Amino acid sequence: MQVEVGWNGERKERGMRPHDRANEMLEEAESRLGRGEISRRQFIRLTTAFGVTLAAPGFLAACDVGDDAAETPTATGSADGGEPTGSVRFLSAENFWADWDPYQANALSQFRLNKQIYDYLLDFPTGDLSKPEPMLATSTEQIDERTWEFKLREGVVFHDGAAFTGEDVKASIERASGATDVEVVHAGSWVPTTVEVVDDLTVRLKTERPFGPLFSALFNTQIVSAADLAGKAASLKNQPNGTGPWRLVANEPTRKVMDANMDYWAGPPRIKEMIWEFVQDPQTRLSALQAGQAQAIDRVPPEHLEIIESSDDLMLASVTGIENVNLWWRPGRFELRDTSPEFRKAVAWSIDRAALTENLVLGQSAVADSFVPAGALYYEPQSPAYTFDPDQAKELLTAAGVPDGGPEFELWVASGFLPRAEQVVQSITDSMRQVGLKPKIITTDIAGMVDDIFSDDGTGAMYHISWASSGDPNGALAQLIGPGGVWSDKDKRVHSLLADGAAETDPDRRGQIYSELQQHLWEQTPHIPLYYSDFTIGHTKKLVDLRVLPNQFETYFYPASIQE
Amino acid sequence: MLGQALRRTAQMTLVVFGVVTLVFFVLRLAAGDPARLLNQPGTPETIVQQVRERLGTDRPLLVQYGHYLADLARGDLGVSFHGGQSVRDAVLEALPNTAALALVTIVVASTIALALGIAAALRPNGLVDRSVLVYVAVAQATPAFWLAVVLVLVFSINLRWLPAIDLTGPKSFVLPVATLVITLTPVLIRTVRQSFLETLSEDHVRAARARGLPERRVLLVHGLKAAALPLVTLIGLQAGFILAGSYVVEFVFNWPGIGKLTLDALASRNFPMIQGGVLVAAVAFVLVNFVVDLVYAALDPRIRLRAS
Amino acid sequence: MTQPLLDVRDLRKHFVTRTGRLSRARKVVKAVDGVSFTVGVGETLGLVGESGCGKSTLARTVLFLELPTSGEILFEGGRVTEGEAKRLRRRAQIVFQDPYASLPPRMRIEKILADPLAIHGLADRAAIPERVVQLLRDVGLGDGVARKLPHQLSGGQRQRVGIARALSVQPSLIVADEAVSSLDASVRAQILNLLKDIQERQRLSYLFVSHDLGVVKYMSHRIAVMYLGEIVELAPADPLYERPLHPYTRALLSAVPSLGRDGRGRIRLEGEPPDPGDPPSGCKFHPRCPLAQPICSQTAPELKEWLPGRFAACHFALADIEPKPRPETAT
Amino acid sequence: MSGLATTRADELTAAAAAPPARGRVALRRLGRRKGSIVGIAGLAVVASVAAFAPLISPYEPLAQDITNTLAPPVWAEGGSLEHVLGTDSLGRDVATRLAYGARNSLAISVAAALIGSLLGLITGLVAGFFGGWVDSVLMRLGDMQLAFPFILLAVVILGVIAERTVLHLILVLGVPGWIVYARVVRSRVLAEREKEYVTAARAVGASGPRTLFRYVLPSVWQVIPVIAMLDLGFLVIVESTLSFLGFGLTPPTPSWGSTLAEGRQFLVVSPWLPVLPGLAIMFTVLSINLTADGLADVVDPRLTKGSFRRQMLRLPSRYNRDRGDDQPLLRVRDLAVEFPLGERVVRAVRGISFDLERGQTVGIVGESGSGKSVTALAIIQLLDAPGRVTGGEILLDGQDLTRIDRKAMAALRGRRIGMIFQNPASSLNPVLTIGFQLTETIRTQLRLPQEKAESMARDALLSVGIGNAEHILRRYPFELSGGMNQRVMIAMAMAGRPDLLIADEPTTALDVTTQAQVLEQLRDVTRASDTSLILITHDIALVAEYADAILVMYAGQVCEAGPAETVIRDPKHPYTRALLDSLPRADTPSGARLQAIPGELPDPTIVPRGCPFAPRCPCVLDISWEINPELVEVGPGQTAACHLWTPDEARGAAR
Repeated sequence: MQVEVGWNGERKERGMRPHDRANEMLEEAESRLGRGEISRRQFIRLTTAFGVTLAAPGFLAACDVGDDAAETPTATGSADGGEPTGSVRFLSAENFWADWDPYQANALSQFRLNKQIYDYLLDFPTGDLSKPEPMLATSTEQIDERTWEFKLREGVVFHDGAAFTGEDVKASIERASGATDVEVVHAGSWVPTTVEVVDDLTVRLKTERPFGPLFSALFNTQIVSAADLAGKAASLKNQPNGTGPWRLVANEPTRKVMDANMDYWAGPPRIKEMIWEFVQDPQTRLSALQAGQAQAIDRVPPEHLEIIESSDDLMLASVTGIENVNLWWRPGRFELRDTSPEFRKAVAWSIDRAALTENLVLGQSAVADSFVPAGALYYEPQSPAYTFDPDQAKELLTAAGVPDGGPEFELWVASGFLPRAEQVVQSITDSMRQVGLKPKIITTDIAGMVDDIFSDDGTGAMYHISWASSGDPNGALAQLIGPGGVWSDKDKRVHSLLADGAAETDPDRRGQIYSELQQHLWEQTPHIPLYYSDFTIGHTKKLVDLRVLPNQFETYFYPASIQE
Repeated sequence: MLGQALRRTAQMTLVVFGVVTLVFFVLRLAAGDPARLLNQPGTPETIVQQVRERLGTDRPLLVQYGHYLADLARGDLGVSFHGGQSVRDAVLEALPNTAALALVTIVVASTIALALGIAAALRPNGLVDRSVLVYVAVAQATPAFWLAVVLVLVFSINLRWLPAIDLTGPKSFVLPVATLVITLTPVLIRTVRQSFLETLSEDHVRAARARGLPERRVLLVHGLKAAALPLVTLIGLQAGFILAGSYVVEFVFNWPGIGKLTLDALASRNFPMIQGGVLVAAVAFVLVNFVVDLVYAALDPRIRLRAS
Repeated sequence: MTQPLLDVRDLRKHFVTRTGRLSRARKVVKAVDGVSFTVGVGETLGLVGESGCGKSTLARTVLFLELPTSGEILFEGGRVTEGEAKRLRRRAQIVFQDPYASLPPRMRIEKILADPLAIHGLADRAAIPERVVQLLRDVGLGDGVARKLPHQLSGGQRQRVGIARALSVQPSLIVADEAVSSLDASVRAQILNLLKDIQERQRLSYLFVSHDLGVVKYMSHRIAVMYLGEIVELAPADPLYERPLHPYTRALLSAVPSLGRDGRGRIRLEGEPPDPGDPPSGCKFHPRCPLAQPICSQTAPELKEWLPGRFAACHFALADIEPKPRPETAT
Repeated sequence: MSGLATTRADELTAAAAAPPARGRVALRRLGRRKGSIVGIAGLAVVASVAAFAPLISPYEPLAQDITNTLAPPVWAEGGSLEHVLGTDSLGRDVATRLAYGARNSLAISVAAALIGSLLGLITGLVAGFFGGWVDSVLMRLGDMQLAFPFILLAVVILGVIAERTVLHLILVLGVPGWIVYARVVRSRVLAEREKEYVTAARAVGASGPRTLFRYVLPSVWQVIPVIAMLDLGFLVIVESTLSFLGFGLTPPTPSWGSTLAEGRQFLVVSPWLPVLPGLAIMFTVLSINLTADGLADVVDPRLTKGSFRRQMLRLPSRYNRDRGDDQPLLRVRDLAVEFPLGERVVRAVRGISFDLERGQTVGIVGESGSGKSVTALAIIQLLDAPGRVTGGEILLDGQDLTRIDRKAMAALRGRRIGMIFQNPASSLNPVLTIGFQLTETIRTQLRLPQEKAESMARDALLSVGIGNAEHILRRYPFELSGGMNQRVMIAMAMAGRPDLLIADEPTTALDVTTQAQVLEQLRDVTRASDTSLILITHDIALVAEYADAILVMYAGQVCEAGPAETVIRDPKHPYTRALLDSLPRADTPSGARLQAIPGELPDPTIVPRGCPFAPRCPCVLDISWEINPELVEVGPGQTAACHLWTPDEARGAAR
């Protein structure tokens, strides 16, 4: 996931165009990875690029959807009658770093906002990227390895009253994928894709090369009006014009006010007014929820779970996030780690993951058993499940030639970033020290940590951080450990498997590739997977039908309602 | 009088100038490269460089400083690094909220301080005095953030009497103001008590009594007017501080003021926004103290008349 | 006539003050405005005048504790410049009015007395304690005082310490700036006598500054009367008190309440001393002077020797001695 | 927070002024305040916990037990002795964390206060002593720093430091503190620099630095501990606030701030987690502040005095009030006034008696400490606390002023008894116009409407010889000369046409030429309204000229009284005689030698046995050391308290 903040689309030609070859594609993706908005105290996950999903014909057939909007699970709105009522105030843990400039930002906060204002071609109400549901597209069909046809919904209008047509899809996809001559941030998770408008309600997407994670890309690509895209970008920055259930009425730096779109194609939302507001402090968010000044709050930290659970008025919506919180070794900083697999394994055996998830992280967190997060496509649990085994760790350390645990190394943790990160790292170092390892904790904010990771004079050897994704293994891994990724060990096997996975459109073959990759990584242990983190929204019990998904931490208020 | 005004203005400008300069350089020398921080990990140097160009942080420090001052002279505070909103608009939007909070706090705090301070001074070591001093000692030892949290817990969550956060109406003022008042009053009460005690021991108060003036008049006209002077100075300083940084209170109560604005900006290394927030705080500080000087002069003829 | 110990010539000390805390307007206060006098060896020159007349400023300027604006100071025959102030301080000392404020509150008496000796290298380290005891004896204090702090002493004792400090460098001139004004009557006489004794013993010269005419008379051989920065009359003590030449001196003397007099024949001065920052034109005394004539408001009178050894700055210094009393003053 | 920021900036600045007490006196004074004892004890507890943390802590501060997190403290349900104060979210022992936290918090705060005070002391000394541009630059820098929110500066700097150690916090918290100390030190240096001892140091040839360090510094540095103490309390809170905002010590290093900030999120689940460090902070800051208050008291004991509280005398009167028609206007009998000062008592007035007839002027003469002013204040019942009348009676037209209630006494002031004071400028309210104060007085005393009072005010000024009354009424006291102010005071005091006017050293602050004017004015107005006058002065010559009768006081007693002329011409008491002989006068012939009174004035806290003047008396008798002489008649209307005049055997025996 990339973020581009305040970017005005004036970027110069970066000199390198995408090519067919997978490695080059990955390098390109890597080069576009960036422009990321990172800040302390935001719970944004530094998600990587979107996965390459190969959609097989069989799958297509399976998920071919009918025309009838009423059958779709999302199109329930206020169809059962009644005017939208009430107001929902949602307190976000993450600042709104970006503006509304389409495809120029991939801040998590911006995706979550876009979801309320814009519609997408497909919807993934279960969070499973292999199970699309209709949204602006009523059906889809893969024509060949590079060509996809979508039937579009009829009678949809933008907030400004203009009718939705295939031209809008064309403008949107071509812009987002980088096919038109405009450089956008989203292009980093696409391959250039041209769109042929067959008729008003039929479009054909043609990817420049076989592109596995297409659905993952569509998951992130809101459909913007062609007229808007052709006009001045400046107005779109402040006045998003979507087809979604809400329209933006106030655009303040830390507060976004939205009004119900009474003409929404699936029926008007049942909540009249929605306010998204950034509140940095978890205790303040909780207080507001308890005092009835907010109806939903973001990122409930573990220590507050019990308070909400035990409350008569409040409840939790919790999922296991598609992100793995790892201890990431930074290659090139700590020689022992770079050269000794035994040492790496010894570290893996020195951590009590179960205790961490049971006692510290709590919620829906689960012990990590693969480099591909649970909930993502093609996830396969690996063995052995590393546990805290001091004897084995010490044995491995001796094998690595450092029975005393080796030299001191820096372990960085960002405060206010991941839930209870500091405690987790303190606990980890405690157990590491028991086997003789000598981690030295450096606590900083996320900005300082990222600066240290990527600058040449950084000093950290290991970082406690996570990278979230939409749910495709390509996104979870390619830019981290692919060629050019800072976490990459230049392992040729890893690189070629990643390239194959992105370019493969057949799900089974793709599955095999990622299976092999997961096994290989588990064996090499280039980094230390810890757990799949918890994503929990707290809200009043009066708020029903709230959709909380692990993919990009989607929090969708349609067709939720406030009960009296 | 004109010369005096010019002189004061020059002094104030100098102070504000010093403050913004300090912030400018502290941020740029200490806070790292915002372009790097704004970009996702692994971003190629070329892109980072473009961001630097866009933000203007690629230029030599002194050139940046010159541009900053030139913009400032035109009243342009720049645009936010995130989202491109005008810093001036953001600051001007936040300012009234902080000012309202400060104003209410000052009125409440000085009223309480006058009442308690005088009550304590009238009978030194009496029951009232001792109770007030206990309050002063305890209130002074209470961390503001801790107090704020406890107040919210009791009055908003358990009793549900008052809003926990935000500025939504008159009720919203109660808890933030209470927090600030409890942290402010110890100083004010001590000052009032002290200056009242001092005034009461002055010759002219004794002389007023010797002339047979009623005790109430001695206290309220002769004592209070002279005792009010140090309070005015102190309140001025306090007002400056509240305006400049009720950071904790705004943070805890999600109060949309300058303090929260600045803290949020600091968290995201949003230099223009931080600079804007600090600038407003510094200007507020010097202005308030200027006003205090005027009030002081109005109250004290010795200053008013000698100056003219 | 032998060379005087101190010869002050046309000394001026002007202060520039801002008129208000915030204001820029400036005002020049001529605290000492063209003063000349001499002090002979072993002589006491009394300097008398009311508050604000500049007598204390003059005393300090003579010792270069304030830098003169203009004029010359010759001491022991040599011209004193700013750079030679330290040499001057080796030979000329000062005793202050306030025995509470003029001693460093945190220093033991022995230290206070030893410090000047150390500064000027006047005694070996080993000899210092002995010298301190000697100094204390000279001013009538016992050894026990040496270990005490100023606040443990009475006012009289403190002033003795102040005198001992002045004596420590064995000066030839001591400026006594209201040295007994803050002492109670019964103690004041002790100190005055002590000063006289020391003068006899050590052949010191005094510049004795006071507002108290009785005290000045008692101490001084000659007396200078100051009014608004200028010397208006300078004469030996007895004749000055018997027949003052300047109307101001006359008024001053007659204002002093004295035992056995009921105040009849007192000259009542009108008004109050003018603002030294804005003195009247001509003779500075003319607005209050019972003898004032038109010329007084135009021409400032010189300090002239009207009678042998008796100087006065008045156009009509001999008005009541000469046979023509002017009708205006007859009432 | 903001309140405390100001605490640092300003309140502390006001914390100290007068030269502080020293050594044992200081300790004793400190010890007298219960608050400071509690404070010091509290600090001692905290300091020993910090110092002995490794010894008293049952666990290692970083030792975790992830299986036993959030254990409640021993008194709560489920608590156990294993973890007396429970455990935190990592299962660490809270008691241990707090003990070690005390270490870090105190180390940071103490070191920061030290750094701040040291920097401030140096800069303050330099700025104050050398003045000029150095001063300007330093003070403008200080202004900037005050205008710059302290917390923000700390946050900006700490926010970019990856690993915040104790040292970082010490520097960030300590260095900005300089300005507080510097301001105080500077203002004190400025005050000290004006004092004569500094000039004296220069006069004996001391160089600038020598003067600064040997003379000025010792008088200035005492304020530092007081400010540092208050600063310390502030720093403890700031440290915790920074932790709260996320800029405190890098975990897992414990400090109270970080434990509190970590614990804050558990406010509802495990309230003790934030409550305990919060209490520790409060306890410490409270102790610090109490100690600081005590210290400030030692440095500047202003707080305890200065109030006015009259107490009615409850002893029964020994005198019969029904005295018929020969009652004088004022009759003072056996008046005693005491000032309890700690364990000592100043017996300022020890049983004096005198009568004052209507229209008469009595001069009370005495040196400092003789009790003359206290007598005056006792008569008008305006003694400063803790002074109080402890015996005797003051009869005004037969009414005992020491035994009437506050209201009745207030009603007498101004109307029956007026008083004017030594320093006319400070006896008028500096921020109110002459007109306001005069009119207010007239309205109060004569119960007149405003307009009438205003015209009366003009007349009152005219009556004391102020011609341009309209102009003067609009002025403030500071705009007038001393003589003019004193006339205004006389006009005010006389406005109510009192029967008795007390003038306490009315001309001491005035020049000799003005003195004559004012005294004559005073005589004229009192004569005109047949007002009795008590003229209190140290100048016996003044009394000779202006009073009918004279009362010579020494050590709280009357030693001689009688018609002024007689007493001065033929003084009977050795003290009166010596006083007259020791006076240098304009008519003293040159060459004459003054008869000095040997010795010093007596210590007012020590009640002498026998005659108080005995140690200095040239004609002291054996009995003088034993028995305090009574006032006896020594001539027509003349009395003296001296054994020389006691009629019988005592005198004979001595001669």
